[in-house]
Amino acid sequence: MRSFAPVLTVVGAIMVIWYGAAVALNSSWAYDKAKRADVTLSFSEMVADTMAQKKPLLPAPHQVVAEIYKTTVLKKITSKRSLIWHGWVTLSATLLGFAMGTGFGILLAVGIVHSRAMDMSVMPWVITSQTIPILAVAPMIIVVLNAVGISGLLPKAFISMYLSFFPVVVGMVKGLRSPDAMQMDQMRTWSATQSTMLWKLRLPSSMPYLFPSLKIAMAASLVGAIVGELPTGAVAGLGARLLAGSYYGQTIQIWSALISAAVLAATLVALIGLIQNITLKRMGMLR
Amino acid sequence: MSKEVIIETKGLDLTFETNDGPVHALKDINLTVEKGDFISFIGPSGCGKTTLLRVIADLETPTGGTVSVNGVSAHEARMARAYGYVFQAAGLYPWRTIGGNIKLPLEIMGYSKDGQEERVSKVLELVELAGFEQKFPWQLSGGMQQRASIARALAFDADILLMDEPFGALDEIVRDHLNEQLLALWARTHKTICFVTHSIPEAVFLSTKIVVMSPRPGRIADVIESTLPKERPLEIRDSKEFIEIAHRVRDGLIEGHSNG
Amino acid sequence: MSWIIGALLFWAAMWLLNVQLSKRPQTRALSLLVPLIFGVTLLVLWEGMVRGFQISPILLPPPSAISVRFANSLPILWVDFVQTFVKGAMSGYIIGCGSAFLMAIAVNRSPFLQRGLLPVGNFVAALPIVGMAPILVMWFGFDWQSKAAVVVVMVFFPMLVNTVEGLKASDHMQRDLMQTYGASYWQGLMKLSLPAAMPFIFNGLKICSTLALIGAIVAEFFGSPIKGMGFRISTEVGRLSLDMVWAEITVAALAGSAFYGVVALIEKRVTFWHPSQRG
Amino acid sequence: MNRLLTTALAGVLALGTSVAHAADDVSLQLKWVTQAQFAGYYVALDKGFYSDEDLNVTIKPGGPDIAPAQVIAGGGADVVLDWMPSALASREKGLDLVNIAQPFKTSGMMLTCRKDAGISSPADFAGKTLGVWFFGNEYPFLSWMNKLGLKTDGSDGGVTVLKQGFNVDPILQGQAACVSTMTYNEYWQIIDAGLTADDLVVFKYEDQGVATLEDGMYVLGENLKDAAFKDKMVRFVRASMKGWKWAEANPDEAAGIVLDNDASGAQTEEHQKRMMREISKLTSGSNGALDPADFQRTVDSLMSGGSDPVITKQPVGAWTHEISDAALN
Repeated sequence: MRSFAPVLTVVGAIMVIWYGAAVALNSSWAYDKAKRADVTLSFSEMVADTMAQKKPLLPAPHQVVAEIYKTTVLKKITSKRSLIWHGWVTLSATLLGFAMGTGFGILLAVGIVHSRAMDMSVMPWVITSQTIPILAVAPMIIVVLNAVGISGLLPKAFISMYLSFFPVVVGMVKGLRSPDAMQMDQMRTWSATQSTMLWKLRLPSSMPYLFPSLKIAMAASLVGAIVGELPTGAVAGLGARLLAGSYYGQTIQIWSALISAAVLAATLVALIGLIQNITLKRMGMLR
Repeated sequence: MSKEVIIETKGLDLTFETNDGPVHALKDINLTVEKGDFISFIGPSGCGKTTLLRVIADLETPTGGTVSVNGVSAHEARMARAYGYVFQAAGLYPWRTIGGNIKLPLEIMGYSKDGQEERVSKVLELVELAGFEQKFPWQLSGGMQQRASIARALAFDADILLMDEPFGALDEIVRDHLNEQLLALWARTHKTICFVTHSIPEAVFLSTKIVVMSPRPGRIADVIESTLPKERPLEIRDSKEFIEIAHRVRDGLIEGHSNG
Repeated sequence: MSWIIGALLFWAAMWLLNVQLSKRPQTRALSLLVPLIFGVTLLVLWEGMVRGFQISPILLPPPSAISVRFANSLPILWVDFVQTFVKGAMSGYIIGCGSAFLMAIAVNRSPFLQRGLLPVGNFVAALPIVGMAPILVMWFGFDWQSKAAVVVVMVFFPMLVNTVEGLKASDHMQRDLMQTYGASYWQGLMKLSLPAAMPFIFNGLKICSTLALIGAIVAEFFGSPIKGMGFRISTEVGRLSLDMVWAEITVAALAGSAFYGVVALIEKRVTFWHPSQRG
Repeated sequence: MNRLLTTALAGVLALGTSVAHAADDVSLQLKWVTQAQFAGYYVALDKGFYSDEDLNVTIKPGGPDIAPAQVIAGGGADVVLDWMPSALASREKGLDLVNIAQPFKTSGMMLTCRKDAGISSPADFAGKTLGVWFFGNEYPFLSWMNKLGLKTDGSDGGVTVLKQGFNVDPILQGQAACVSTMTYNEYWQIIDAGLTADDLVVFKYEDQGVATLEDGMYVLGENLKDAAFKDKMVRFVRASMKGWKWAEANPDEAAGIVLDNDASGAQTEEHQKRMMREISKLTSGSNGALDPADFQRTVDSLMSGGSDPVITKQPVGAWTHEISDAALN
């Protein structure tokens, strides 16, 4: 309970600010409308109006919640209007991209740790790669992949991978180098091969570094999937919901897609946290 | 003719509330420290010797009894900067030079710039670190770092020096050397020193009074007044007198343990 | 075909050269030269593949065409750079990181707020903030202010979480020491907490430096005046001037890397004492 | 996944009916997201007009950052829908796009302005902020401004151009005096948002004499040398036009079909029905064949750009009647 009270307080404060901002931002439209209809609004009427506009500048929280409820619980999962369906589309690209990014990141890190040439030449470019605005490249990636006959889930997953491999490389290079000189020397006294050292020492000791990186990678991967859905047109997925919502000024839809994406991200990150706890406990790295 | 009382505790009690229930750390501690004393607290780990030092320093608040330092409460004494404190580890700031670290308390206490420089060079000489002012802590050995942290505690005008196992992590040779230096320093500065240790020879070699503590709950088992002279070369540790006092301390420790 | 084989051979040769170079004792020049050779190799490989496979310049222009376009379009690139990087990204970065820093200091005094804000902050930091871009463009207009706003929102929480984490980084003993000096809260903050937090703060600043430019560019996709890197990229893709698009991407990569480099350099200066920097 | 299943099913059915040969695959890249603007193709797919012609058609929705010309250059589609100015500009970049059919006779593009921003005629544009779509859609606007003698680079006496996102917010928020709208889409979003027709002034490109041909079907010129491809296109155009005419006759059902095909689930029935009616007005004048006079008018308008024309030389071979003639006669 001790840890819930502060969180609830902060969330409560955000809600209050949100409602206040909704009234403030939406009021001008309410007054505008009233002026054109030649009626004067009392304050309470104005507030009521700001809470119930169809396309508000900032929808009130309960409008978003109602929209999410309507598009998750009340719609069949297979329906194209179901947020769960769209969430699934995004999730599948996210997970595929995450898996590819993690695999690629770990391979790259292993290479960097074992080869000085790779360490010196590749590492600076890994950092540079993240300064390229991926959204700018995303449509081109998709078109180029299309040209070689890859379409659908994979192009989005590639963008996810592009964003998610970076934290994994950085974390794993640190982790694979974390065994200290004594532990390495110990291995050498047993004349262990490079690969034995990797499997028996480097990889196990990198676990505490791997999981925090995975959390960041997962969040980045979700951003990648959503970004990948933005320019490829409003086909399906949370990104497409965002885009279509923006295109038709459906702010409530934008916010509900955003919040769902946030919940998805939080769930995925929490899941990794859970796996982290179990793994590290088994390995005796967690008290 | 009685000497001035510097630290006095009456019926001191401290219970920590932990997740596993209350832990009785200190029980009914009555202690008097007089001016110029060198007091050692000795006992097995968990006997509350560090806690007692922290209560005197107002880093912990007792749940019962009173502490007075320099005739005022421990809190007032801390605010009046009545003591210097040396921790188990040197705890120097890595981003400050040795000189900068020693200046730290002076800056906080608002000493003038010139005064700061003067004191830094004075205390660095006291701990034999002159010339290391511009070095960073991580460029020094462990023993040198600990000496710098003692210098930091000496830099301002406090008559009391509280030391919590300051040499615990050092090897014996360095430790012997620092013990000698500490005695010389004490003789020169006439400070009152409270010193926590778990080494019997160290306690006997340094102290005028040895407080033997026993665990669960932490309490005073015995107080032994040292009969050794003020001038103590290292060889004194081979003297009969020294061995006798050490025996008494050991007996006190064993007795306290079996009673506990 | 000869282009492809040539490029692959060049790749192999340069890689061998790099392997040899990296075995030498490490010097400053060498640690710049090796990645540079690798970068050039990538470009040559790219050029060779584009020419060898005769990839349409509408899909992927060769680096030579991009560099020609780059050299010929400096004034436009400069205008876009100022609009997006200087006005959008930098102002957003400064405002966002600055306010997050102040917020962290405010929160630092209250353990209650810390316990409440950190989980929420972590949650929001994991949010696809990019999705807020259309909303913020709607609120703050189409000029650079809305781009700065997107950047502010993007960098705020990573910076906040890192700074709060950092302010807790000083160890118990050091805080006790401050207590024994009877130091005030502000003295403790200035002399202990802030210096000890610097590695974390710079970690946040580095993360945010890559986020800032991406945020500013992405926001321009949702409405902008007719200048800016994001505007140019999206418009020129529509006009099939892919060489111009890649020229802008080059600017973005250069600016982003330089920005990151500057922050890393300042970090080296400020946190010289940290084990990771002593190396 | 659903679509994959339906196409697979359709494939199986096609196999069942005509075991002799498999249906020919055709993929169509739309210019924008799934909406009634493309009703004809969805109707043709849904009503089986394509499978009647032994075609297996895949419709790929577009989006704000999908350049159809780039997609076709990358081999991602056989046919793309594009606007004539953008297609001609791509031709100048070396991409051999050829118009094979033109279902849209009239342009739906217009500039919608707020009266309270002080605009009643194009003469009032100077000094105002105008919202424009880019991504290849800016050419008609630029040639119009050229005709009016207004500078678009932000210099004095000209207009301030704002790159409009994919919505009409700038006019609602008062950030722009005018925004680009289509008669069938964005205009109604402004109305839906609460502004009334009385609050607005509209300038149709058609009325201003700067209209260009929208949503034509384009293929790569080199493909047209292949007889089999040509035959496929003839069947495709025939089925598509059948779809268009069906959609014109049954607008509500057509809108329903579009909604069924909208994977984003963001479209509303009301909006799509209305859009379908507006679209019908634009397609009704066309039988699918490109009117060379319309083409020439577009070209002239694009080349009149003074110092900065959209295209610099008279395009040759940018359209053909070969396919539409074979399809429609």
